[in-house]
Amino acid sequence: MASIHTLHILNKSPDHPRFQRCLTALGPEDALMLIENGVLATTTAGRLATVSGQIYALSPDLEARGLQVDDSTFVPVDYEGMVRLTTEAGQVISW
Amino acid sequence: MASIHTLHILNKSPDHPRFQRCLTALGPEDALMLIENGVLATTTAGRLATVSGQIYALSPDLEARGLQVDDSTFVPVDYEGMVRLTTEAGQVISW
Amino acid sequence: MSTLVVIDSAPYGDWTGREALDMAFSLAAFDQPVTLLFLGAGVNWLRKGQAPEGISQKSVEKNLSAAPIFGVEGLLADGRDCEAYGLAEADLIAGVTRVDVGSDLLHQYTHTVFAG
Amino acid sequence: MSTLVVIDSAPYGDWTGREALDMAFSLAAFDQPVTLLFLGAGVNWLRKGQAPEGISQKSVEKNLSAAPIFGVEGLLADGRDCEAYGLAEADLIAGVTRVDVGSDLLHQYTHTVFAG
Amino acid sequence: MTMQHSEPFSFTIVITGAPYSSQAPQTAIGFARAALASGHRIDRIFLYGDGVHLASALSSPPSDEPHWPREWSQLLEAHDIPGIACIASALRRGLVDEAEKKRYELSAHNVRAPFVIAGLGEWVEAGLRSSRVIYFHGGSGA
Amino acid sequence: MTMQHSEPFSFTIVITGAPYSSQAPQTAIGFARAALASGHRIDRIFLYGDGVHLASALSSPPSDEPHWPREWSQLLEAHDIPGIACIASALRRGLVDEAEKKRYELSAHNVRAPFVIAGLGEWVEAGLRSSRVIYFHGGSGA
Repeated sequence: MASIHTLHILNKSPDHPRFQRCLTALGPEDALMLIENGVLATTTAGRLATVSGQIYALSPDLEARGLQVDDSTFVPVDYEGMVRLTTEAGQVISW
Repeated sequence: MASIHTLHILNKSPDHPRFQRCLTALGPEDALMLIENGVLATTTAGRLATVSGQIYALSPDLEARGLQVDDSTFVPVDYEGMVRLTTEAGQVISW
Repeated sequence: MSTLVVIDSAPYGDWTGREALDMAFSLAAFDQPVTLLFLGAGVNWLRKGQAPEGISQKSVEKNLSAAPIFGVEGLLADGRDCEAYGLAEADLIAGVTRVDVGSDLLHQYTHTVFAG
Repeated sequence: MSTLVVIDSAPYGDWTGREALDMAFSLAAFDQPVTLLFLGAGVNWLRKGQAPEGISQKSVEKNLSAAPIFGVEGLLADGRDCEAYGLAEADLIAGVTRVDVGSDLLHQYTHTVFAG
Repeated sequence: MTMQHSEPFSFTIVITGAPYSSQAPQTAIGFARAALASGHRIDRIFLYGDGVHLASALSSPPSDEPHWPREWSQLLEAHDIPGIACIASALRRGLVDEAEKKRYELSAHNVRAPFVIAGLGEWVEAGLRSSRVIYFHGGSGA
Repeated sequence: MTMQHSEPFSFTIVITGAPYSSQAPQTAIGFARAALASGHRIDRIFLYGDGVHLASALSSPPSDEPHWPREWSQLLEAHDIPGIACIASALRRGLVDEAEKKRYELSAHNVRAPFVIAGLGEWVEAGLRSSRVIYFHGGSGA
């Protein structure tokens, strides 16, 4: 497994100013973890097009909002998977 | 004094999604009252360019944030002035 | 008097929308005309197939389906926002009317309110 | 360990920024390296001439001027956001460094935190 | 229509933002004082959502900061204005009066007089009776 | 690095969003349970800003909704995890323990055990001691 420099946890909907700000702060060795309203970004075509690192989405939040995701773009993870990502990343930033 | 159809009270900073939404909902006979973080829009050039009605800004909020405004674009009003506007408008919407 | 209650925040992430729904249901319970309008991220309230058991919340989809029964006159949604969030007609719960949101719409109501 | 405390909400409208400042001052009080970064509407913290008496709040400009004394290592502000809010160099309080905010900046700190 | 000739208005003020989180209670009190000074009536104050925290009897800000719950209580008492916190918003958020304390067998009550707890019916009535209902929302952080 | 070979981590969880206003306490408890189930340690929970409302002893949600303050209290007690509400955030927002009740001569106290009130020093220490400090913020409405 490739190591993650920084895991960015994003709980804001794509309309929120902090959403776009998080994307511009993502480095090439960083990963993005969408939770809560952040998972709505899986429906807004193109909003995440600039992200070169892996994008994860919390599955209970996807299911709550009635969203199915394309596994080739978004990796659904459960709470255990989210915990694992926080241990694999060098640091974690919650937006 | 020209009558105001709807007075829109806007307390969000220009970065907030509800800010832009309020602007698109402004009719030609409506007026805009900037309060709290909304008064920051007096500094963001062009953000209010589409507004055809009168724009008011609450002076204690302007002063708090260190802002001076161009009176030809923005009419500073105090709390009494804000009260008067709510009585002069046919209806009031707080965003 | 007729009231437009606006929901512009996504479901489950915060309580504003639920409290807006309570406002709409209260108006209806007192026989006051009321319509719900979904804007911005709020249009995600209208997506079919919500299953919030995994986050221990109650389905807002179920809450909303009770709106006509309680006497809420309409469920409106901003058409462009539906598109932005990938909501085609087939993805929406029943009874939603897509609209253009501007002063023409708002001027049809005597009150327009947000819950927060 | 060095911490970047981020303020991205405007002063006076909410308490998040004040609580972020408390975090920064606490770190400094315990001799931990800390830097403040102002982003988005948060850059309005840095405008000279704030006079919040009319809204019965304490001046955040005064709070901020104490930052170097308390041991906060730097006050950074996103350059583009300063421009967007009409903040030229002369409008800023003393001691602010304008920066480009991206992964290069964040990677210089072991922790990056928001207060809410 | 100018102020000189206009009838006094009656206002209901709805506050949905919490003190020490949003500016809503401050702006609302500035508005309320100005409305009273201009000869208008305030029918009631209705606290909704996070706004219910304004009715806290336990809020204890530093002594050099305004005490918004106390300032609001004093204004309501001085002008005999009813202050109502929405029951559904309040119970979830841990604001309870003596009756709710007993009903839910809680250890304490914490609603500051003269605020009382009541349902959204009070808000519906406000829309029918007051000439204007003015909302003061939170800033939502951005 | 895979889970099988990694050492257990120690976490501090910081919650800045209130229950019944934000999803933060819910997501955080899902994360906390998963961390414990994965063999990691949770050093402490720190409530900051609006997050302090999670320590309310008086929160009374409808019986068919989760009681987040109670669920959190039970988790903390079951695993002997310290739960701390920041004193400055708590006092402003009307969350007080017995000591603060006496000091400020208030009518009641309303902090739910095992939560205690303490200063930001606890948070500073968390940053030094825990392998990870994970923040759960409010959604800020948008």
